[in-house]
Amino acid sequence: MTSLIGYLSASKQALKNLFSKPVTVMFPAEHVSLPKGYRGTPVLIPEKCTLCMKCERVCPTGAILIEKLDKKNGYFTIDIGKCCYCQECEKACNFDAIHLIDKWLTASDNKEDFVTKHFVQRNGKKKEE
Amino acid sequence: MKISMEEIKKEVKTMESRELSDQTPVLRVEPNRLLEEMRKLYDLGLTHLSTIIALQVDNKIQIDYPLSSPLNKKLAPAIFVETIVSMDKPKISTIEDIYPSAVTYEREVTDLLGVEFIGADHRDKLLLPDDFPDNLYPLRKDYTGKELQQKLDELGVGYNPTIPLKEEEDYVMAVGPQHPTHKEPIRFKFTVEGEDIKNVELRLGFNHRGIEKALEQGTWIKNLYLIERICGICSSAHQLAYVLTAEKVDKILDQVPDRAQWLRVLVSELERIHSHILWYGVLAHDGGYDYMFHITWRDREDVMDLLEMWTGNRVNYAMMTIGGVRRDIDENLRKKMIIKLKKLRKNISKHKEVMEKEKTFLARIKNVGYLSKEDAIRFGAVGPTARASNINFDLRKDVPYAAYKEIPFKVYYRSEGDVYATMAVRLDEALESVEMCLYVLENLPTGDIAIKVKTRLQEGEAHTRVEAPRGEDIHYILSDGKNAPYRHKVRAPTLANITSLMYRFKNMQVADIPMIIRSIDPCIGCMERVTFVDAKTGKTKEISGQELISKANRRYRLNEKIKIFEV
Amino acid sequence: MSDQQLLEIVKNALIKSPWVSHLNCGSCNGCDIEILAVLTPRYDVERFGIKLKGSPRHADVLLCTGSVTRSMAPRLKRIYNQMADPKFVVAVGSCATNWGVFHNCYNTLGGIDKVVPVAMYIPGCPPRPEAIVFGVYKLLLKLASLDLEKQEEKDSVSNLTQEPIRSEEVTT
Amino acid sequence: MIIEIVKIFVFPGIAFILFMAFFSSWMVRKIVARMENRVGPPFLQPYYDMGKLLAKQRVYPHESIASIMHLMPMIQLGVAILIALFMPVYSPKGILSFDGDVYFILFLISIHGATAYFVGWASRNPYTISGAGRAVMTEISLEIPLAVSIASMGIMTKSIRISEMTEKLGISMFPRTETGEIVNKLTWLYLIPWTILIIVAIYSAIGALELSPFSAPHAETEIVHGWSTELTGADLAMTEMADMVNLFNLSALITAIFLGGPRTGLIILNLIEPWTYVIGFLFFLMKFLLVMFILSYIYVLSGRLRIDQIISALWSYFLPLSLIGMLLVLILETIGG
Repeated sequence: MTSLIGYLSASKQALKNLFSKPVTVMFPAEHVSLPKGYRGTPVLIPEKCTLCMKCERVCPTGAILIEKLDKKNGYFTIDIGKCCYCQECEKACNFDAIHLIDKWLTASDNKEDFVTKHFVQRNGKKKEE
Repeated sequence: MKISMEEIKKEVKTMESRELSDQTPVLRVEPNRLLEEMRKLYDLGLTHLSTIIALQVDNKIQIDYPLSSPLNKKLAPAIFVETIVSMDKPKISTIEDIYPSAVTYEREVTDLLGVEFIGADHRDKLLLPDDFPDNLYPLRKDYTGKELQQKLDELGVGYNPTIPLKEEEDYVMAVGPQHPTHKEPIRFKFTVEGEDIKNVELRLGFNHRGIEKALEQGTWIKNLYLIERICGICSSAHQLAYVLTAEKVDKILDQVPDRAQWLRVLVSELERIHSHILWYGVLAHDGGYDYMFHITWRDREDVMDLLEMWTGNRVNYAMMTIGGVRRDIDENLRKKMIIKLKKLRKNISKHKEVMEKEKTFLARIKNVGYLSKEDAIRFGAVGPTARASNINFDLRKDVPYAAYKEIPFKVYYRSEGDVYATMAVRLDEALESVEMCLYVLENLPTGDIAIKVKTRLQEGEAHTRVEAPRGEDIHYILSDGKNAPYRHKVRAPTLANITSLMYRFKNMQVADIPMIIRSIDPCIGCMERVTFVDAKTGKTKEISGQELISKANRRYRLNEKIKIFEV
Repeated sequence: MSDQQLLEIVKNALIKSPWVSHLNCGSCNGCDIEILAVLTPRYDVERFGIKLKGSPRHADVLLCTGSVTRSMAPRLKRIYNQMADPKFVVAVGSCATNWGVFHNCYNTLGGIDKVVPVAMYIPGCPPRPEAIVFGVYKLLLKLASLDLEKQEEKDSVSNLTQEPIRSEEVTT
Repeated sequence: MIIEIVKIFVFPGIAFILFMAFFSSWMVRKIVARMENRVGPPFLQPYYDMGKLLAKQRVYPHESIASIMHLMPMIQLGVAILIALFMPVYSPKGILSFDGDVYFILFLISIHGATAYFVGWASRNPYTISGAGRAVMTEISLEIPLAVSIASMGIMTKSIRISEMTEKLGISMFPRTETGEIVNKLTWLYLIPWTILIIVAIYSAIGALELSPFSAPHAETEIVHGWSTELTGADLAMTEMADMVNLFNLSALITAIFLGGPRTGLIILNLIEPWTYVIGFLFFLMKFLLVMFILSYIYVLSGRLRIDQIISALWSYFLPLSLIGMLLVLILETIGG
């Protein structure tokens, strides 16, 4: 009564909502569709990598770490617990070796789960640790 | 009456005058004449002090005061007043009597570079933690960021500080750093009597990370993403200001393709829409009107979807890059965007209708937190806060950047000056932004979206002022030709508005606190990106009775019993 | 009813009704607005019984964002101490997990786990609201799979035998 | 004897009251959620919440008075359940009933405000103290309009006993001759004061429940959680449960006094005894849900008023309104009686 006009303008919508289906997406039961080009988890394709260090230099967070054993071999580490998902590494890579895929449900109780370490051998076979 | 730039230059006695890379005039004055010249400039109409930029050049400290006028359109582009002081025991007279908003900026400079301001009476820490060591000034070039970090870790700053268990005085209500009104850490200390607010004190620095120092370690590309994370809500405004400044420094601004400039406008306006909807949704939540909070945030998801579809992330868009933008819009996406924006326009009109009518809610926001036009100018309010106090000033219109010159839009301003006016201005602006986005999408020029830029920029300095959702956002860059800036200064809109905020609590009640704090749309993340150091550990300062009285008188006269930044 | 059965009930009730409180320890607001967004109609976490509480005294889960600044570190510790057992901390966002983009900033300490023990990390910059929901959901799954026969896991669920305590900490 | 015990402890006694309390709490949350276009909590949510809270550790802050903080929530719950025992659920008579029980209930409702004050005071926290002050101020302001509106209904039905007020509602205003003709020609005019009084009563009930627009004592964005900020574990569970039971109480009170409770009204059914009770219970439930819906409707569509606005609204708006209602009743009684 104190705000009858105000009530009327909002109450129409409220009553409509009451008898209509909620807009809630029933995650996790319902599938959530991601748009094309979503910047998700960065993933390395070790066969293509040439250990050129370009992505490590460009990474703003230090999520990419390359340890070179010698000229041809090395370890390539990605820590998504540090990553800021800026896609600079994908842009910098001349060999299409690193991609941001649409994987995004990555929560874990162990920080080590976020670290993926690849053994990279230029022109060689892939070996994963 | 309306004076032009040339006449101003004649009026001021300068040592020398030069220009920045972006043709901004710099008037260098002698340190002991600063106060006099500033007063003259204020009287000539340069009433707005954007920030104070201080930096170490060799063994001297250079201090710049960018001045502009919100009322005289001829003087809307900024003019720099510069002065240089020596490094050991740097001293300069304070200008807080002329520009009250300078208090925060001066304290920032004191914390970060150790410049003493003669005549200012409160010089405790503003941004740095209480246990930060004395005589350590982060922005001086003595240490790099990493070295400073190691040194602070050795000293154990932040590990074992002392916080008082309880306020010693009675009737003190602390809001923050953890409080449901404000999700971000900031601390207001309210002295209350029953429900009335008698006094308010503010402590900043809980969100101070030291980004400005870190920027000096990055590269021009890495810095893009650190700048973006100054604030998650106005990320693209900061990025836009940064890339525009960098392009000015590198003198490639006119080579940037048109399409890139238009897309920059599009992402800025989409961000403004989401930020404004977020703001009035949270305002409704603060007023206990949760229904509107849910409805507005439901409709906000539409604009978030648009941004996600285009940029690939919901919050940090990473769209800007030096020389253009990173992602193009294809025909399919353009059509989708137009459909969604039209739906959004309808929804925002519905919000406007409800929020401007609901009486219980209006009772909470009308005549609350009044700020007059004179005060808004005096305290340097910016953005929607100033426009709610009857100041017709919008950087997009008055100092156009990116493609704003080519896009028609209207600037909304209101005369009420209360929280209701800030809400009404933002509602109108959100609607106007939807119109602007539609115009951009329908008239998008064709062409490239970016040009190639070298990893090192030229030497030079420049500044840019950008209308972020919260108001004027100023970035200043000095480049020495290396792959990182020599000095990068950021002043976010909230720091400009916080001075006027303290005066809005006068004669208000405890229940009004959330609404008034909300009225300037505070963004603490933005505000505290800077680096500050100074700590008085164990030292007690003795003040004689006479001094105390004169100080008290001065505070009474200047601030009308409301203390600012007394921690 | 035995102690074991009672604990089982408590565990189930806790899983169905986790009340969360939120603390910004120096983040960029990105994660904070996404945490607020999970309450709103599109995501609506109330269907899991999750409620956002202002007072840390009422909360079971503390959602922390941001790399801890030197000023916030003692406050974070204090707010953690104010909470009643059983309590869990969730680090939301990359900078809360492992310092992230602020690793060069001198006034930050690093991830949340440098100050208080963390039960779940949610990387992302910022994580999508669904990812936050999923993180909390995964924490609950972890609780549900706890084996109450083991003493240390039993302790993490409940302190039923414990006397009420008097906290030295007061709410800020 | 056994029937009495069953009545007190099972139906319509404590077990039923707690069920209804949890149910109404869930109802309000669900209606609010659906109006906001959300899904809302599952049906068993209040049980989970309470189960969890009861098991949580209790923490008492530095310098607080633990005994008061522990005792007062229990008193709140006890008082709330005591009020609930007076509510007529299936027959016009509640479990407890005596002359003047309406005023006894009003007294018990005001105890809630007093206990809230003590909890806030004992917590020694600026938020709780502020919340406690607001709780008491709201309580005092709403008590009088509520009392006046209930008293007017008492005048209308010429009774001070809930069961009689329920039974006589309408009947005393529509006195009929033996042939069934209505004696008093003014009876339909009673609807005017009745409308005014029920509006006042509903708003007062919202105030007593600390819901919007009168939710200042619990204002989350201003004073965290009002007077219950520092409560933990079982203490918090007790206050929350007391709030839930009070939600049932006030809706049931309005149902009983203004809407005739379990009375079936104009429908005249000649049924054997247990069936009149079943039908009565169903009618009670329907009216109860209607009141609940109105409460949550007002709650969801209004913002939170400031405490001074609450006081001025209640004293200068709802109190005169209730007095006008009372005056109209008295005039009608004088002319028509």
